Amino acid sequence: MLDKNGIARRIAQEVQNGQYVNLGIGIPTLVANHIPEGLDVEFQSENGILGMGPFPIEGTEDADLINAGKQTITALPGAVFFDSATSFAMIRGQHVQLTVLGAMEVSANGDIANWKIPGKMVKGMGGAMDLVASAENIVVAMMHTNRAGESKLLPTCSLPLTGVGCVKRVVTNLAVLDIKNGAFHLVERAPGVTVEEIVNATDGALILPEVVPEMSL
Amino acid sequence: MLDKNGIARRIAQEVQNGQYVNLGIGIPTLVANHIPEGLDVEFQSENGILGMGPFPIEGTEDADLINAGKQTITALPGAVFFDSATSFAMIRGQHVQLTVLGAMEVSANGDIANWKIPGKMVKGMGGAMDLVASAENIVVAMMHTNRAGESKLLPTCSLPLTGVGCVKRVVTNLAVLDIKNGAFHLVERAPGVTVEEIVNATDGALILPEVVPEMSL
Amino acid sequence: MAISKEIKGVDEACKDVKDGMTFMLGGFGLCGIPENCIEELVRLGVKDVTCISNNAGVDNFGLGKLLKKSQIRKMISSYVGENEEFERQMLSGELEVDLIPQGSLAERCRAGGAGIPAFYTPAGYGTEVAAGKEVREFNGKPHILESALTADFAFVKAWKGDTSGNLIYKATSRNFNPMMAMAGKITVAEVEELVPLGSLDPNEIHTPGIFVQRIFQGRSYEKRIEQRTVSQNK
Amino acid sequence: MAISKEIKGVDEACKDVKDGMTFMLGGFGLCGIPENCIEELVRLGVKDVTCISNNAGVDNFGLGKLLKKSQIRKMISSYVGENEEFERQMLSGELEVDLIPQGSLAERCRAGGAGIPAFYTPAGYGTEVAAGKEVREFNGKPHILESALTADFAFVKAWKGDTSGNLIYKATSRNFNPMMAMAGKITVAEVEELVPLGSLDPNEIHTPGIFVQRIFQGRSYEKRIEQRTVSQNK
Repeated sequence: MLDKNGIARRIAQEVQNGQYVNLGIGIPTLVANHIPEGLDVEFQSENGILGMGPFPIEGTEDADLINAGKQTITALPGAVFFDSATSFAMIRGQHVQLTVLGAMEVSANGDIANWKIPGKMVKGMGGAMDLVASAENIVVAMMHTNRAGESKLLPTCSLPLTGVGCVKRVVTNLAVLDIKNGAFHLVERAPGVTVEEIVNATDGALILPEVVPEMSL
Repeated sequence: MLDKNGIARRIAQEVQNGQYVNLGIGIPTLVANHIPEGLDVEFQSENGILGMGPFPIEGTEDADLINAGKQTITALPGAVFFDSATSFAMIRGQHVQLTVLGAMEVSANGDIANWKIPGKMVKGMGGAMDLVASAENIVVAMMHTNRAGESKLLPTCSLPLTGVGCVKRVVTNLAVLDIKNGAFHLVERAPGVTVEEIVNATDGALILPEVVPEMSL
Repeated sequence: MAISKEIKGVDEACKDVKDGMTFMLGGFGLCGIPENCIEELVRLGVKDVTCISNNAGVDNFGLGKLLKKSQIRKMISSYVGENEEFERQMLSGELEVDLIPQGSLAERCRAGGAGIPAFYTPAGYGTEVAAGKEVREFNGKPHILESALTADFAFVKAWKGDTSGNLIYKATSRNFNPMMAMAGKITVAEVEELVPLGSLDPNEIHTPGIFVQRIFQGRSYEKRIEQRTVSQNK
Repeated sequence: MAISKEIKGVDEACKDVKDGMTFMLGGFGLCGIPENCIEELVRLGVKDVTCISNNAGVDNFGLGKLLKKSQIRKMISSYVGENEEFERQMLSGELEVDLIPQGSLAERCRAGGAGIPAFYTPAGYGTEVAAGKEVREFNGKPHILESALTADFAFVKAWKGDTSGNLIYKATSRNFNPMMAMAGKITVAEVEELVPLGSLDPNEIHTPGIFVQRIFQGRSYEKRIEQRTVSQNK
């Protein structure tokens, strides 16, 4: 079973050379720490930077330089700042090639819910609706089950949707799954996790291949 | 009767303190030379400058600094350069308060034609269609008649339109006329021009006031 | 001569604000927010206002200050976490909230400033956001029609500005400020440094002065950091 | 590491251009046009192309060179005066021409790059431009629906650029270049000066490198002036 950093490490393998990538808040942010040396990748943060670097050395934080999670960051050589309309022009216009974001629920037809629990939690969608409606390549990073132990991979989402039919791949603490033809397709299992555990933790339709390789991390 | 510079001088009186003004190619360009000292006015050229100054001193021309008429210009202190989308955001969004442009024909209901003579001359509309569709305040600068001596102030335009019902005021070599309620309203006559000359040169409905003052230039 | 927008200070900047008006406020989180104008709006006690702002500040800073005094009737935002008082007012129904996707919010403000009354976007199709909105397919993909946003006042914060209202923002404090500057009937810019006409390179200006009606040099910027994250010195 | 877009020169820049493709070309008049790429397109002899460009050059420079060799099947422009060969080809029917308002052209390119498939504008209502287009009233004023433009290749010209494709334009040579850079499937940027990564201030960049796929330093810029107008030294 993976921890959050393990999920991030596995997702880092999805990133290809030359890609512009948007990482959501939470686990996705950790992906940046696991990009292999030598891979040319630029991170976009939708509040207005391309070429986002690591957190600043203590004492050099700049209140005017943050990421979409409101964290202080740095700018790498070649970075550029821009306004929010330009930022979402990049996203909506599909110039950002890979989006990694968290979810509360994902359905077997690729719907995603991650912005609202009616009557209880209403933080808002931020840029998530633009991202999922636009990106060609959307990977969800999340725990396979919620705190109550219930599956977050469902036949249909019960929470208000963020986007429809948009998620292509889900990476959880238990597995890598692709979404196609209205079902989850098990691709890899996390180290030490059995197929049975994954089956038990997945409520949506799940297609199993003959052999389920373990992730190589 | 006014010459082109006279028309420009009369139109300069329309310009108010604190206004952003777009001047079209031809006679309108001359208006800039007649703005009274002490009036704070900024000229926008739709190819991408606000705060346009006079032509450069010989030897200092810059191929990268031109106006919408492709003439070399200068930038005044406080000037700003921008792209074409931003330029027309200023125009369409009605941030430019006064537009002065030339015309081949103007009709009594405020239609304007200035971009095409079918089968003969097709230069294109450039920014004129955006300007006339957007500006609150549109003044046409033109000769009252064409080279064949025919009126350019018509019941309806015969040439393809640039915009409909948009012209508020016309300043010609003979007169100043307002357009309202489907008619030209004579406001002033040019020095030495009789009302009869204006009536004879105007084909569209023309309303005459009891007294027609001569322009004070 | 260039048109001057310089005013004396924040009191003149907020002149003519009235109860029930719609305001836009620049900033993302607490980054790039018009601190001086927000303080003044709190001081003026203007009520029943609609605020268009990506976020709603935190409990004791930024728009949170207006919320705390119940001056806001309606918020139009994309993300409102990090603010308990906001959540309380919203869930209790005291505060009307219109949550819209961040990119649509940015584009709707730009459209308002650019004379584009409406445009199509794929964002929000199939979600609550699309409720009551026209859906149309382009290139086989469903889009929804979004309309322009404008405001009686837009309050923006820039790094440098000149007396004719030209603005330059710093780093990611730019965010929503340029589009909101375009969309205000009256746009008020507060800047960290107000410089004389001609001091800014005309090639480096982010917001042309034509969009700004009032400009002043703000004071005592706190520029609070929401999430102070640091790396260890290697 | 930042993603490099640097290529060796204009031949590599124009690799894969094919007959029948749609090109966008930046510039207003002869100001800010991609001179090197135009020369190369002439040399390659690519045919039956559609060119989206505000103007069509003059008889012996800029796009006029492609026109003269009858390489262009269709022009999408806003103003095409100053070019007799253009007028001849258009009036004779050899050249298909779509004339659209300058602001709509700029906004349609931006929309193409920004994933906005269509938007409403008042420009052109009641004219030939509105023929066949949806008309809708907003705030009591009729608007027409305009669609996004994209291109197989966008050729833009900047003043400075870095190896990751970030661009800075000079003065009014910016014009259509930024929007076209956004709207090209492959965007080729030729720059007067190609600088190393990190040399440009991230706050001063006009076109973020994400929109650019190929960049090279152009040669022998002529930068011809169309209307040389001067003041007398007082």
